[in-house]
Amino acid sequence: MGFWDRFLKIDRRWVFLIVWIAVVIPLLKPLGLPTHITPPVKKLYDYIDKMEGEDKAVFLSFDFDPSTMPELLPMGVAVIRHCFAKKIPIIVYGGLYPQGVGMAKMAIDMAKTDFPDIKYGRDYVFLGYVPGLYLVILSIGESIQGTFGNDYFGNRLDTLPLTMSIDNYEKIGIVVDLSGGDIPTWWVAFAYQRYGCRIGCGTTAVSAAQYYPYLQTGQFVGMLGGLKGAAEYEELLVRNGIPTGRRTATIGMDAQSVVHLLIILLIILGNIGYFYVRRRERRA
Amino acid sequence: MHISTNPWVWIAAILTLAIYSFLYKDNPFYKFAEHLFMGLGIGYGAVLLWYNSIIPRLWNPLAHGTSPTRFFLLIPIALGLLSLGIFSRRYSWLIKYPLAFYMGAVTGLSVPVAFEANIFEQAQGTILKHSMFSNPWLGISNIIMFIGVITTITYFYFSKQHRGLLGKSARVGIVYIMLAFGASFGYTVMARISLLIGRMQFLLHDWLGIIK
Amino acid sequence: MIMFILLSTITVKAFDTPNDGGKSITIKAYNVPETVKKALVYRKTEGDTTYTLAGVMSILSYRFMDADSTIKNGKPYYYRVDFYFPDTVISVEADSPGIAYAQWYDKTKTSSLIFLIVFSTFVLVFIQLAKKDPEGLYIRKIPALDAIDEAVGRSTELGKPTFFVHGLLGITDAGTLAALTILRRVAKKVAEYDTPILVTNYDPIVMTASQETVKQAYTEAGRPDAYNEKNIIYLTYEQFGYTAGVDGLMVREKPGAIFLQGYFFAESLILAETGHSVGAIQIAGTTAKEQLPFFVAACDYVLIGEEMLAASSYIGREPVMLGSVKGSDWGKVFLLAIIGIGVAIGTIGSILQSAGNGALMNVFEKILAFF
Amino acid sequence: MLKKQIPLAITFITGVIIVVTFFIPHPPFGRLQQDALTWYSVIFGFTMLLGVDSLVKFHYTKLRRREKGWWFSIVFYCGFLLSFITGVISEIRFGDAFNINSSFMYFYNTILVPLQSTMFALLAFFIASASYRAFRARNIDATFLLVTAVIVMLGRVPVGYMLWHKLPDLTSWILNVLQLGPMRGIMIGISLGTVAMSLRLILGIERTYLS
Repeated sequence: MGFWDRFLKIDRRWVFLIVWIAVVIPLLKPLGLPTHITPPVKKLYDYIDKMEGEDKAVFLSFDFDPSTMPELLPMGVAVIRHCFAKKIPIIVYGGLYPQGVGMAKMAIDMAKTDFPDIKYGRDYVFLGYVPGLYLVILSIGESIQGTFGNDYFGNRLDTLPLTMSIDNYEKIGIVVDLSGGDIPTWWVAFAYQRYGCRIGCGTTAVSAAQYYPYLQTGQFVGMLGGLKGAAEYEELLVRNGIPTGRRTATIGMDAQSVVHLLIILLIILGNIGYFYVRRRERRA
Repeated sequence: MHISTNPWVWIAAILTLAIYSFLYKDNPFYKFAEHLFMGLGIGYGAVLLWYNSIIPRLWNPLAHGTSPTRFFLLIPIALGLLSLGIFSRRYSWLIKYPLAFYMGAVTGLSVPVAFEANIFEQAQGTILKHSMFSNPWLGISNIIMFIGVITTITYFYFSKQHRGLLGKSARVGIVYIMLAFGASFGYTVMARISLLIGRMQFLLHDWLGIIK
Repeated sequence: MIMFILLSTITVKAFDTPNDGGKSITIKAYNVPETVKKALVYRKTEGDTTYTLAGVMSILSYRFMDADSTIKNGKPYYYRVDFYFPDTVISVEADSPGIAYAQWYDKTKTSSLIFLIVFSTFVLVFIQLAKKDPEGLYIRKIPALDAIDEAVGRSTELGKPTFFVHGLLGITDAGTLAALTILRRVAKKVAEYDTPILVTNYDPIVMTASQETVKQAYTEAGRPDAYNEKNIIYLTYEQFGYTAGVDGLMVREKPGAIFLQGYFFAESLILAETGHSVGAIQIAGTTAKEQLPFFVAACDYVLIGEEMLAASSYIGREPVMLGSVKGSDWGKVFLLAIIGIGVAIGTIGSILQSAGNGALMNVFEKILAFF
Repeated sequence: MLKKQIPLAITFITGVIIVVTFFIPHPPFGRLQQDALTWYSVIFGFTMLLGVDSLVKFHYTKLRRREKGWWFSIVFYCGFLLSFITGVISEIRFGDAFNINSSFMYFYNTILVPLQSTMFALLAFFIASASYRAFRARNIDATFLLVTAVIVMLGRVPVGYMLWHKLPDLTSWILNVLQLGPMRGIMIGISLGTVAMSLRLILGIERTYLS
């Protein structure tokens, strides 16, 4: 039995091992492969960037749970860092479902380490969960104080400088919704179409395809699709001199590139082996 | 390196490793995680069903409702009770009643969905419109897609032998289907790798603290 | 002056929301300048002295549907809309009161009704024809269904059990029903060959239906005594818990044949790859189009979408069943014909339109609107 | 009669009523579809008992007979009781089992979530092993499958852009044109097949469930 015969019948656990190594090594030692910026990401970045100096806030909603965390959490961290660096007021919302609050907390903790002069209540506010699903989106149109009452830590919103001046969509420049499901369309239907508040979206690689029409119609300002979108946002931060800490998404993309190439290499080798063995058998 | 001191992180990490050990081969650790998972799953499912469905849809209307139509809810309760007949050998056939209701409901509910959401929307999107030819490349793309829809439908034409024109069309259809499946497959790889990256970051960062 | 112009141009109409069950009034504004920032809708009815806030009007569509719980059918409601401009607010009253009532027929669904009637006629006519002349019926080969006997046979030769894994959706899914038909065939073969079977379930109702199905199949095969209810098991009500359970069973029982039938989600590939690793011959079938590529890659045979739904006719080969398949095929011809006519009219229409005649284009628009 | 005709009649009547009410918004017909779904979930609540019963019995038998690996059934019971009891306690304490501070959600987040995500993440390995094994150019069809898969994989990562900067565009063209067409065809087929099956059910031709 020759090399190719053995290669074709390779125990699949070897494939598992190689995939595992291909993921872990870039995580331990980032490769720093270049990132190419795509228009949907650039548009979202520019829109938020232009809010610098205006007194409008970014409203960042965490509508995802741990299952899509690897893709969506880096987006949240990147957007929070962007706002912190440019002193754009930001309201971080734990999302319409209870599972999102933990995600939002994690993102804030990861983002704030590089910004010692950022002050809670003045530069950002963290809102927790209230029941109501899409009714919450409508209710924010009337009053944030009326909808939530208290922030995540139990402070009354009318005691925090930020929420004293920003109370509904009129003073919100953009709502960025991070979700792997169809919640971004709720924000479009209720916050954009009813109150005219602009919407940006961060979603998983799988869901991104279904949202392209929303970009074309302008219902989304911009979109971050999957880990790649998050990596592009991190890259834009770096290019503009904003500290990014550990660039989770960019490093993840290194791993992505390596594993994709690896799988393609396996497919090619598998085919070479297959044709080699077949030709030999035909001759015989 | 800062290994986590949080016992819950340790539990999560051990369970993660237990599941991964399955990739090597079946073993008691995987079996442990599997049985725990199934147990938690059924308990979670029962709680979920109870609070999202039985309480708001059955208990609240019956106990606190005022609408006279609420007593219609006694019919599904009766049907539900019939399904418990399966516990007795003699009356196990009673399950056929709730099943029959289900079948009726299937038909009734799936027909509108099939029309509204799928057939019409897909067919309307297929019809070539003037706006689809605003530039030559777009026009060619839309014709390629149009042929894809038509030939795929002919592949699902069952009551005639796939010979002649129908045969050729169905053949083109299966080629299209393969192209589409390849694309879907390749498209999904990234999302799946992301999941693994997420788990590895948990193990290496949250648990072992090897990476910052 | 500016205010006067605005006042004279904006009009507001209140009318019964069409095609609904009543208790709802639609308010629509016309000729609204784009500078408007916000529009609030106020409502009052007989006996009220002042208007109360009803809601916020979309400033994209300038429409608002008032479905407040207090609205009653047949009673007049008066509306006023306040339009907020950067420097001023303008109130416009609806020209007549809106009265809500319920409709007996939903006009937006006419196309569905027509298609349903045409399609049912095809199916019914071909079923009748099939009863009269059962000879002329044909159904094309579906290799995955032909492979059932082979798979169970091979499993028996190897002395291994056969697995039947249901998908995650309940019995309201057409794919699940088709899976039960396939299960019946598999169970009958299993009973004939006297080889063990294991059916795993995610949905308890599907489990009970599976028990009935397998029991019946054993009776048909003349071996009702061999039926064991314990072989149709329920695993758990959690997606990946189910996956973990099925995977565990696969590696421990090492089945010779695995049927993955029904509606699957992301777990499709986990199941199919594990099944492959234990050396089983795998026949998958699903109507989940997102998962088909994974089954095609990892399984030996796959029932693609509608092929699965045609399974009962293919397996049973009863004339009435085959007749219904023929009827449904004619439904496809009808649909393709509409698409074809639509494209033809659209093409000629756009040529004529550029020559100055828009009549045919209007027909085309009507065809598009039909869907 | 009781075992065959009446169930068939129930199916026929329910099916026809729900289809007809689809076209009638007037009360009480307009709400019937919604009601049918409510009924469905109520009956489902009862049949869930069948599922729990089946599982509990299954593991009880294993325990009683001291079958191989019987102690894993204890693990099963522990998991079941843990989530069920914390669910009930949380409901009593917070009025909502899904409250973020409840013990039920705590177990959900610390035990169930890692299990779910790890099981889900097995796909990364399986998608690699499946592509290695399945993407062989055995025949024309398999070659088409292989070629689009490889192009799309490459076009999705930054490396693809580095290799050929038009690759991401080609990838989105493949996804929006080559993929969308056949997927539409498949969807139309499934929908028509579903309607045909529904008609067979209403007419009592297809009666797997009644045997």
